Amino acid sequence: MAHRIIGKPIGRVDGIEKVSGAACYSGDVSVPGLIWGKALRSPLPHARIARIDVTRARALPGVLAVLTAKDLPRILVGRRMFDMPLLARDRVRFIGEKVAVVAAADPDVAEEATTLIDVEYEDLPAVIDPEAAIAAGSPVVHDNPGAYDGAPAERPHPNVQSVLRFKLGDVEAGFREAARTFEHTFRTQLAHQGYLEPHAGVVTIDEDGRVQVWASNKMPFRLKELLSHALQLPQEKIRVNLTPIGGDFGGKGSLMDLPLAYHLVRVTGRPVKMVMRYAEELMAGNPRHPSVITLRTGVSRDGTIVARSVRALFNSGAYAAFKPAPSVSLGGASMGAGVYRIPNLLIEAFCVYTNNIPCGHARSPGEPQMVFAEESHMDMIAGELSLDPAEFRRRNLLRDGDHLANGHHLEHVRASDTLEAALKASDYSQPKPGPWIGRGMAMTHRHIGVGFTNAVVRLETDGRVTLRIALPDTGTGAHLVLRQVVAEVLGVAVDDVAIDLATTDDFATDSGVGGSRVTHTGGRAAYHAAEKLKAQIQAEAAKLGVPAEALAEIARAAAREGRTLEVSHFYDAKAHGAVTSFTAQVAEVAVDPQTGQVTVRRFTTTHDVGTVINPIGHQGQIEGGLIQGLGFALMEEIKTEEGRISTLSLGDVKLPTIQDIPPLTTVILEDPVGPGPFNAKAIGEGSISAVAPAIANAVADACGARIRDLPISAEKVYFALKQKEGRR
Amino acid sequence: MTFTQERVIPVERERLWDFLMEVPKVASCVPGVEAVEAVDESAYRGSLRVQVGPIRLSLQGTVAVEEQDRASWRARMRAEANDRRVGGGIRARMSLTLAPGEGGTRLRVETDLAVLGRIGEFGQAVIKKKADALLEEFAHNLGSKLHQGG
Amino acid sequence: MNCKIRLTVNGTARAVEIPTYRTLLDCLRYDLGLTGSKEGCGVGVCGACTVLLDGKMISSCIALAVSANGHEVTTVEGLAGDERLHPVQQAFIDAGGFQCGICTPGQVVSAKALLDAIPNPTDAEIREWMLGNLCRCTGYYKIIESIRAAAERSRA
Amino acid sequence: MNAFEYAAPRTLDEALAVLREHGDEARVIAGGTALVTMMRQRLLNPGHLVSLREISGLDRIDAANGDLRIGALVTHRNVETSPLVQEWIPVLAETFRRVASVRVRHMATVGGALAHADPNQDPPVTLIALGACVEIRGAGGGRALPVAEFFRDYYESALQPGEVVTSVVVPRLPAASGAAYVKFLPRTADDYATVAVAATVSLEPDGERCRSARIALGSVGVTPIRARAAERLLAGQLFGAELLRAAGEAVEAAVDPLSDHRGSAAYKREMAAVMVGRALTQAWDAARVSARGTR
Repeated sequence: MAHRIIGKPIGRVDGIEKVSGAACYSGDVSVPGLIWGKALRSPLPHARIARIDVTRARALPGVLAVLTAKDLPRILVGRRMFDMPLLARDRVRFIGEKVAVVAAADPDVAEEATTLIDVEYEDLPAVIDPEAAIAAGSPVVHDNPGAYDGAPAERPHPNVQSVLRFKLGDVEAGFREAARTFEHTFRTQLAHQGYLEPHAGVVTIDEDGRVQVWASNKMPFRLKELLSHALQLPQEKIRVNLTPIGGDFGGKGSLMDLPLAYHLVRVTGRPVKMVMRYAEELMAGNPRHPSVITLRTGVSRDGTIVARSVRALFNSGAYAAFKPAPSVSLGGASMGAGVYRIPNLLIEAFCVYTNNIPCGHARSPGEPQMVFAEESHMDMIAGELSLDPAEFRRRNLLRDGDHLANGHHLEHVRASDTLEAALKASDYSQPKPGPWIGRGMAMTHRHIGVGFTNAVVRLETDGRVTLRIALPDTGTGAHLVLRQVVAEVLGVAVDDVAIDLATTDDFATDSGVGGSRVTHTGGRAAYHAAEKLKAQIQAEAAKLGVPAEALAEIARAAAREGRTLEVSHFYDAKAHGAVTSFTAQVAEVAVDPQTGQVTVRRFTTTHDVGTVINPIGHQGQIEGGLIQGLGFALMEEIKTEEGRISTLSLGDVKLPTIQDIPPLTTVILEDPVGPGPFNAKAIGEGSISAVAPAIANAVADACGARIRDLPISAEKVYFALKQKEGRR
Repeated sequence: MTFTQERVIPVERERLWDFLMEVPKVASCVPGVEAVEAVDESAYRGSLRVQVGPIRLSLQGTVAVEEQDRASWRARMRAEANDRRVGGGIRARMSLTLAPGEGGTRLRVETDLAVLGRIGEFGQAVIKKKADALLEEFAHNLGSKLHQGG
Repeated sequence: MNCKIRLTVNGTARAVEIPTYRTLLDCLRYDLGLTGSKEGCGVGVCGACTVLLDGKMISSCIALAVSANGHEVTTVEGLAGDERLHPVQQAFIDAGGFQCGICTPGQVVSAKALLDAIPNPTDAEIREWMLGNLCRCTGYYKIIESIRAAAERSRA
Repeated sequence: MNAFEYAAPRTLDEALAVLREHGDEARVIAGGTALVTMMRQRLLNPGHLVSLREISGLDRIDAANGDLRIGALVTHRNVETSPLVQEWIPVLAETFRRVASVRVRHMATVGGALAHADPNQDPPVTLIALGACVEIRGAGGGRALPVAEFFRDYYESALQPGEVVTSVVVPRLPAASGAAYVKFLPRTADDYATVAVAATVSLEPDGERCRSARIALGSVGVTPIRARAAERLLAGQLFGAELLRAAGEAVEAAVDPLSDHRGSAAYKREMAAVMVGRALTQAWDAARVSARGTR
């Protein structure tokens, strides 16, 4: 069906404040009397706090408050599992854990004061490696994790946070059927989400005694709940005000420093701002989990996968607090099954406590790790079977009626179309342009998120429309998408639909942003609200005997009777139709045999999507995720030495630059079967996960070096080549 | 980080041992050490000025002799020191052993060093190089001092 | 240890008393209330704090305000004319050259400086000039498109 | 940052006087890119900053009897874009062009880069290969030092307390010579080098045989180094794979890299040999072209 506005390449008219510098992020919020909070962090990975002396810090001119754990209630916080103190009490568990916090009018004075706090530590044995952490007799990071609120019951070792399992069929029986079995182990690195806005927040208590919060947090209502618990205040005493968020990529859903800011407000009576330095983000943010993943696959004579077992160890660091899923694990583990029909499957994922930085969610949590392992494994098996990697995949791709690892039954499966389109667009079967050049492919799929969102649509007396929502703008263009949906339904222009950003006072709840959810939940809420308003408008028009297009006239007529034409809709999607979105990607790389340096010569990404609402924003999501995947594949890594982060700036941890991006071909297979408005699906997490394995497979194709641990640095390729050729 | 360093000091083992067991004397051979005073018979307080890369550190701390085993020519020491201004410090466990070496006594120092806070930001490789340079100078000073019959 | 400095910010003379250790970025954001320029990495790498000092782009997060005493500063707030966005700003909107927007003030200030220096840049010149402005959202493709479009627009 | 006094004297003598007065407590600031970053990280906490920015005459690039004199306050961007540098010593312009980003090159100064003594920087490598001299002023007067002897240890230079870098003098290449700067960037385009090499090659009148060569490396130890042993191998030789291999081996023996996030010591050592081969190849080609031009 032809749309007027849906599918049209409308520019980012939602971002005029962003290009003009007027957009007010949480770090830009200013309220009269504002002061600054700065944290002192632990220099040791595991130690008992014997003594803290803050007298010299308190004495520094300009210092308004210094707080340690003994000044705070014994509250543990978290997003799902509540195991993290506001400030370390008795014991520190990672380098970078907060042990004290200072308030001063001048941020540099506050920072200076933190250096005047004397802390006496008694070292405790630290455990850094996740495999060592779950060995018998290893140091225990938490004495009794089972006692924490939200802690999963199953705990094979005190350092295990959670065990996540996916089962299909009978895996032992499956392996007995197999003609050959293959087992490979892979590792992925510690990596930051890379948002350029460090966590920032402003907290104040207004004249009515209510706590006002501005924070870089994408789930305002969940934040209000978590704050209510952390601050021991009823929810109605807290208001979260929405601000634009300077990059989320999964990382902006926690409390971070907000409870400390509140306690500083409480003791100083002044509004408090806390902004993390980027060095603090790198030592104490909530980065992507490093992983150790072993896959074992049984294959029949004709190259059909009959069984697979997967064991994933996620190094979760010192606290589970940053993981939001009820499983206290990473859903991406289910990608151990790849995009393949595997009758007998067992996936087990263990999140493990160590004395490292606590990890959290990052764009498609757990998937880039698991898809790297799984899709590299697929190519290695194809090689052993002397099958073309594409052909091996063809023989095992999911089809209609198949089940995912989580038991989800699938329809509209376009795995095969997506793969073939990628192969064609990338000239996969054409001769390679030269030596040391290789091509590699990888596939993945991503579900469409669920959740619940409120929307209020109001017809103004000037004939324009206001859409009231409480979804923060994380940059994806969701606000523009929602305006397009409302404009389409009501037959007005996008410019005639304005967003009125609500606060947590204005709705009962909302699941917020994340998990490839917003176009679906926000879009449907806006869509149904707009449909209701349209019906009202038509009724009013009939009453007045004017055409339904005479919006201003209709609104004014209602206004004269003291009525506003306003409707609301609460959309709650607990699940949706059995559709997912497939991705197939092909990398063409050149390897420099003298240095091992990998250059991506061209990259092809193919996506099976629903109705595209805004092609510019849709393509932007693909390109952004893809380059994050490229960084994860080739250069991004937070390095540690005995638990201490040794790369504490973006001069050392490198993110891809404008000179590091490859020529890109994008193929979109549009198939309007999604649960979103106008049958949209999701795109935000579709392009990141397959990049690393596509490149790893291309590197192996180019030079025979198989890199099993990310990132694929020139050095790893160089020494792999050297070993392979027995060079001395 | 753990590392082992060895130097031959051109004096006989007994003299070197007796000298090494007197912390203030030894300290006078460590470049940058200032104002060493005894806290008790086995522990001492002092300060060490050392430059690591661009930063001039003034480390205030203590050294404690944890074990003296003349029979096996082995001693263990523990040092802790902090620099307030820069915000960081070091924790070191050192094991010294003396063995006969060509032209003198072979001093073997095994160190388990933890570098805390901002000082660590330069990475272990740099710290290790600095430690090597320190021991080099220390051994040299030790040699000359003992020859003056210190 | 405070000091009085005079700056011309976006064409307006400003006098302010600040501690000597105040960075130019903090001075603009907190002493002068111009929060358009952002602090990202804080070490001069990411470019979110890019401003023009006497017409040349610099990292205001590692520049001391006192060192800018007597000089001219242009921030993102100074690009648009009254009622009209700068062509670079408009191009970033039309081509989708931003998403979250935190790096965008630095991007548009750098792009403006580029087009002032090279009105009709090649892609290679765009990539060299913009190397110091990191963006985590867009993957840069649409930033390059935006700058191309802005160049064409100002040619037209 | 901690509190400090800031002085911006108008003459070098005033600046030297302030430095003498405060000794260890004082630091010189020019572009400030490195200094302010370290102060923000609280690695440096000076009580006094002495700015050279208001001192006139330090920001010029002049011809000085056939050589180039580049003032301490000249920015990297100025060197990169100077027509005089581009015409006389193109490899120098190219080297400065490889530093970080245009924005940083607008701030960072030639004198600051030298005084900072970071072994991972680009300019010192090429300055050493070109046989440049650094000019220094102190209370006791002026002195000059080959850049090759200026760097003493990790972030430590030959500058004495109270001394200031005033300029660097760079000789032009003789006839029938070529030079190249090779920066190995296996991660991102804006990174510091994993290994950097600058090489100059001067040919005999036959336009083929090497008369003399200079090789300098960065990011291969606690200071940038000059690879004299490798240089000696090249004198009197004809270009060839075997010669490059020998030079590479001599370089591997000369470097003492630090393992870090840009590569292990072992990898940097082997890459030093590879990059020296590439730099010599480029320099030799350029020398041949220059030789043909002069004949």
